[in-house]
Amino acid sequence: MSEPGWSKAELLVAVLARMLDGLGHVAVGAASPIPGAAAFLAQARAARAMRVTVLGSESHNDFTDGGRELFDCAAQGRIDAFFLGGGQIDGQANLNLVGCGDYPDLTVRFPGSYGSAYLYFLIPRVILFREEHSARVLVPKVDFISAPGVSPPEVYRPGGPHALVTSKAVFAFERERGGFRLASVHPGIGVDEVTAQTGFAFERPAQVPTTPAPEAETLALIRGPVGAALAEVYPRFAATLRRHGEAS
Amino acid sequence: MSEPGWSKAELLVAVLARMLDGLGHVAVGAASPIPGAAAFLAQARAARAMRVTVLGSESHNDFTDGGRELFDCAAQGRIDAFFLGGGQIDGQANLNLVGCGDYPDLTVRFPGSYGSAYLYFLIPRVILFREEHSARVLVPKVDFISAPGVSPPEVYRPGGPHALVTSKAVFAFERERGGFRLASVHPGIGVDEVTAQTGFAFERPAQVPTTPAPEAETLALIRGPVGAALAEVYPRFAATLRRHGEAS
Amino acid sequence: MRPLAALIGEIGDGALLAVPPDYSGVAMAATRALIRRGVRGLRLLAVPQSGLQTDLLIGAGCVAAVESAAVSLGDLGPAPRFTAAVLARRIAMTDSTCPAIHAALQATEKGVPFFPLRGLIGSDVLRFRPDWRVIDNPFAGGDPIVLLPAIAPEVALFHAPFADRAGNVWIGRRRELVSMAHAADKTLVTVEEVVDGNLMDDQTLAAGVLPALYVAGVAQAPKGAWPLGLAGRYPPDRAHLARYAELAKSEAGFARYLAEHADAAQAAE
Amino acid sequence: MRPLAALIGEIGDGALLAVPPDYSGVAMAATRALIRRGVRGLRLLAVPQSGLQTDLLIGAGCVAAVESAAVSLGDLGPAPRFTAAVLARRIAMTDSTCPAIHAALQATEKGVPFFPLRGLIGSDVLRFRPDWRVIDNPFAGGDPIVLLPAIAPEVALFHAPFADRAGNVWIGRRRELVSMAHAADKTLVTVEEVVDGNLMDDQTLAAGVLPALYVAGVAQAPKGAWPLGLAGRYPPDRAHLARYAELAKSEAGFARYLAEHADAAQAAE
Repeated sequence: MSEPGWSKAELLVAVLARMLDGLGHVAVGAASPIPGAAAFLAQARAARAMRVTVLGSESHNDFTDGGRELFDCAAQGRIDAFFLGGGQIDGQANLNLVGCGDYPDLTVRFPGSYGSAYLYFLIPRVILFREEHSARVLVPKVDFISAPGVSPPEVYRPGGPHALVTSKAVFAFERERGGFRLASVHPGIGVDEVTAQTGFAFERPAQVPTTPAPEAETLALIRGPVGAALAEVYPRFAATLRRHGEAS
Repeated sequence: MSEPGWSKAELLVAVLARMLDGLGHVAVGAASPIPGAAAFLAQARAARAMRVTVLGSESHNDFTDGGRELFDCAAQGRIDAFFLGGGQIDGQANLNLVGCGDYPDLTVRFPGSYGSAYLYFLIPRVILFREEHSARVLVPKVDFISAPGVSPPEVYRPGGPHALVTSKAVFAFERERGGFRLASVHPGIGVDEVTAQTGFAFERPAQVPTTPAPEAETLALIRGPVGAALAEVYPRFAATLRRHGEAS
Repeated sequence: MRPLAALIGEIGDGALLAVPPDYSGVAMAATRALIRRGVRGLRLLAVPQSGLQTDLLIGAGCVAAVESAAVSLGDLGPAPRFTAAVLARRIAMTDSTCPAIHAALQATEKGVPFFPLRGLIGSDVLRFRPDWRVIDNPFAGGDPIVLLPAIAPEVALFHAPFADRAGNVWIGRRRELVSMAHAADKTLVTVEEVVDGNLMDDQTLAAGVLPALYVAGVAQAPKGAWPLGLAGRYPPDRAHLARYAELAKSEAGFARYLAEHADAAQAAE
Repeated sequence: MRPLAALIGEIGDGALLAVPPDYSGVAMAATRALIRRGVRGLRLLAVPQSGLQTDLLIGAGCVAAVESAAVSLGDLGPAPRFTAAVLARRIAMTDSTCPAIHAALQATEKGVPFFPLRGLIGSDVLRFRPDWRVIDNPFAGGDPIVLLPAIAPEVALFHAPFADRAGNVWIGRRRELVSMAHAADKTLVTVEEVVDGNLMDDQTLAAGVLPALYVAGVAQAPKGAWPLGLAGRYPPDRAHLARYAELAKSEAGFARYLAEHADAAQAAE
C-alpha cells in the first residue's frame, strides 16, 4: 500500500474539524493537541468568526474570571463544542476518567474526572476523542461513571455526546437511542477490525463508508497557519505537524 | 450657656468612634460623613492596625471583586462594624428604608433598603446612626421592615444592632430583651426632651449619664488627620470640620 | 465599533435592562439616545442600585418596571421622578436588597435556577417577594435560608474607560460589570476611547478586562458617563447634578431639563 | 514580609490546605519547606486539580487526604506517588469535579452553607459523595439539582508574581486564587518580589490585586514556583519535571529526588 500524502494525526484533525465547522465557540483542553489543531483548522476556514479557547494557554484563552469561568461560560450556553476522552468509554457513552476496579478499591487509577461530570451535561456538542481503539478502552460498561452519556428526561441536560473518534473509526452518537452507530472507518481499517477491537455493541449501516481523507487545502491549512497557532500551546505536536509538512 | 469647645458633629464623631475602638475592620457607607469620621478617628488612635473601608471611595476601599465583595466579606466574618440608618427606626431596632404607608401603597417613599436586609444580620456590631431625633423617625413600629432588629433563634444571625446614636442621645440595644436602653443624653439635652421626641418605649437607668464631651486629644485628631483622611471621600464635611478647627 | 444609535438599537421596548450604580460607569450618553429614540416599557434592573439614569428614564416615560435595592441621587437627595412614579404607582417597583441582586445574577452566571442567601428572613423585603422561597437548609435542619430565583437580563448596558477593536473592554476593579455581562444575554458597552492592539496581550491590562466573548457591541462615546463620573477619568459634574435634582422636583422642571439635554435636536451624541 | 519558615509555620499538621493547579502559581518553595519541616496529615484541597505539589507531598508522607477533580503531571503522565498511594488506600481520596470545587469555595465566599450546581446527576462522582444532596428545584418541580456543601479551607497557599509591603498581592487573571483566599480562613502567599508603594494606588494594577484584607502572610521566594512555571515570569522546567516523573515511579527514585531537592540540608530556601 502506497504512503498516503497525510499522517494519521492529520486525518484525525480533519475529521474532528468537520464536526466543528460553523460553530461560534469551541473550547479545548490543555493536553489535547489533535482536538486543538482541529479547532484551529475549523477557525481558519470559518466563514464567520469562530472563537477557540485553549485551556491553560496564555494567548488562546481570554478568560479573566478564574478557573470557574470555563464552567460558568458553558452553563451560560456560550460554548458550542468541547472534547472529552476517557480511560474507559462504553456503548452508552459513559466516560470513566477515575480508574478500573470496584471503586474505591481500584486496580488502575486514572487522574480523575476533571470537569467532565459537568461539561458533558452542558455543552451541546461534546466530541469524544481517544486515539487508542481497543477493547480495553471501549468497554461494555465503564467501571466508574465520571460522566454519563445519557440522562433521564427530567435531568437538565442541554449537552451531551456527539461522536466518538478513534485512530480507527468515527462513531456517531444517537442520543434518542442512547448508543453509537459506526459512521466511517478510517482508510486502511476494516470493519471487522473495528468490531473486534470495540468492547461495546454498536449499530452499523449496511455499507460502512470510509472516512474521507483530508483534502489538499485542509492539509495546507494544517501545515501552515494551524501549525503556527498550535506552536504556543502544543509546541511538540506543532513541530511534528511541521516536520510532516516539510517531508511531504 | 457658654459655647462648648466642640461642635455637635465632633461630639457625634467621638461617640461613634468609642464604639469602634479595638475592632479590626470597620466599613462605612458612601454618604455617611460622621460615621466615616468616627472610623478614621478610631483608626488614628488604634493600638493595632484597624482597616477602614469607605464604600464608593477610591482611596479608602481596597475591594477588587465588584459590588458583591462588601457583602461576601461581611458573610465571611471579615467586617466587625458597620453603620445603618433609616427613615424610621422602632423600639425593636427594626429599620425602614423603603417608605411610609401601607406598602406598596406608600405616602412617603425613601430610596430603598440597600444592603440593610443582609448586613444587619451578618455584621456583629451594627451601629444605628440617625441625627434627626424625633417621633417621626423613632416610631413605635416601622411601616416597612427593611431589616429586622431581632430574629428568632433558628435564624442564622451572627450580627445585629449594637446601639442607636442620634443628635440627642445614645441608646444601647439589648439583644436578649430585644429593646433599647437609654445610655446617655448629650450635653445640654434633657431626658424629658429625649422621651418626648422618642416614639418608642425604652428602658432607662435611674440616673441617666451625660454623653462625655470629646477630649482635647480627640478633637485634635478630628481636626487634623481625620479631617485630612475625610477630604477625599466627604470633601464638604471635611471642610466643615477644618473650619471649626481653625475657628476654635 | 458601532455608532451609538446602532448600539442602542439592540435595546427593544420592554427589554429587561441591567444597569450599574452611579459610581460604576453608567452609559448616560446611550441613555439620552434611548430617550430620544422614545424607548418604552423598559424593565430596569439596577445592579444593585441606581440614580440619575433610572430617574431620567422614568421621568421620560421609558420605564414600566424597576427592580432595585435603592434609587437615589446620593447626597443630592431623593430621585424625584422615581419617587413620584412609585408613589403614583405608575411603575411596578420591586424592592430588593443589594446582595440579593448580585446573587441572582451570579445564579444566571453559573447557570443554576436559584442561589441561596443569608439574611432577609423577617424582613418585609422578603415578605413582598412571592418569587423568593425560604427552605430548610438540607444539610442542617432547623436552619431556614432564602433561595432567590436567577435573574437573566436581556441586555446589560454600561460605560467603560476603553476597549480594543476586538471588543475586549477594560473595566478595571468594576467587577460587578463582569457578573452583569456574564448573566445578560447581550452586553452593550460605550467607551471613552478605542485603543489599538489587543488588551489581552498585556497581562496587567488583561486582569481588568471583560473579554469580547461577552460583549455584543461597543460604541465610542467620549464623556459618555456625563454628568456622572467615570473613575480615573472625570468626576461627577456636581453642579449639573444639583441642577437636575432641583429641576426634576416638578414635572415641568423635568421637562425643561429633558428638552435641554436629551432632545431629539441633540443628535450630536 | 515574613521569612518562608515563619510563613509555613502557620500550616499545622492536619490542616485543610487549599492549593491551585500547576499553571496558576504553586508555592513549590514553601512546599519543599513544609516537607523539610516534616508536616503530617495534611488534607489537601486541589482547586480544582493538582500535580507535582500534591504528588510530592504525598510521596513525602505529609498527606492524609486529598479532595480533587484530578491529580496528574499533565503531558508528563500520571502523578506516580498519588497513584500508588490511592491504589494502596494509604490516603483518603475524595473524587470531585472542577466546577464542584469552585462552587463549594464560592459557597464559603458567600457565607452560605451550600451551592447548587447543574450536571453531576447519574455520575459515580455524585454517587460516592454522601456529603452531596440532590433536591427537587423548589422553583420548578420535577427538576433534580445537586446541592454541594460549602468547603472552608483552613489555609490557602499559593505563589504570585509580586506583592507590596502592605500585603496586597498581584494575581492578575488568576482569579481562582481570589475565591480560594475569600473562602480560606488564612491565606499565605509567596512572591517573586516585593515592590515599593501600594498596589492599590494604581488602578491598572489594582484590578489584578488580592487585597491585604484577605492575606495573613507574605514571604518572598524568588523562583518560588520552580520547577513549575509562573505565567509571565518563567516557564515550567520541563527537563526537571520529566526527571521527577521518571524518578517518582519508584519509591527509591522518589526518595532520591527528595534527598536532592527537599532535604533539610537545603535550608537556603
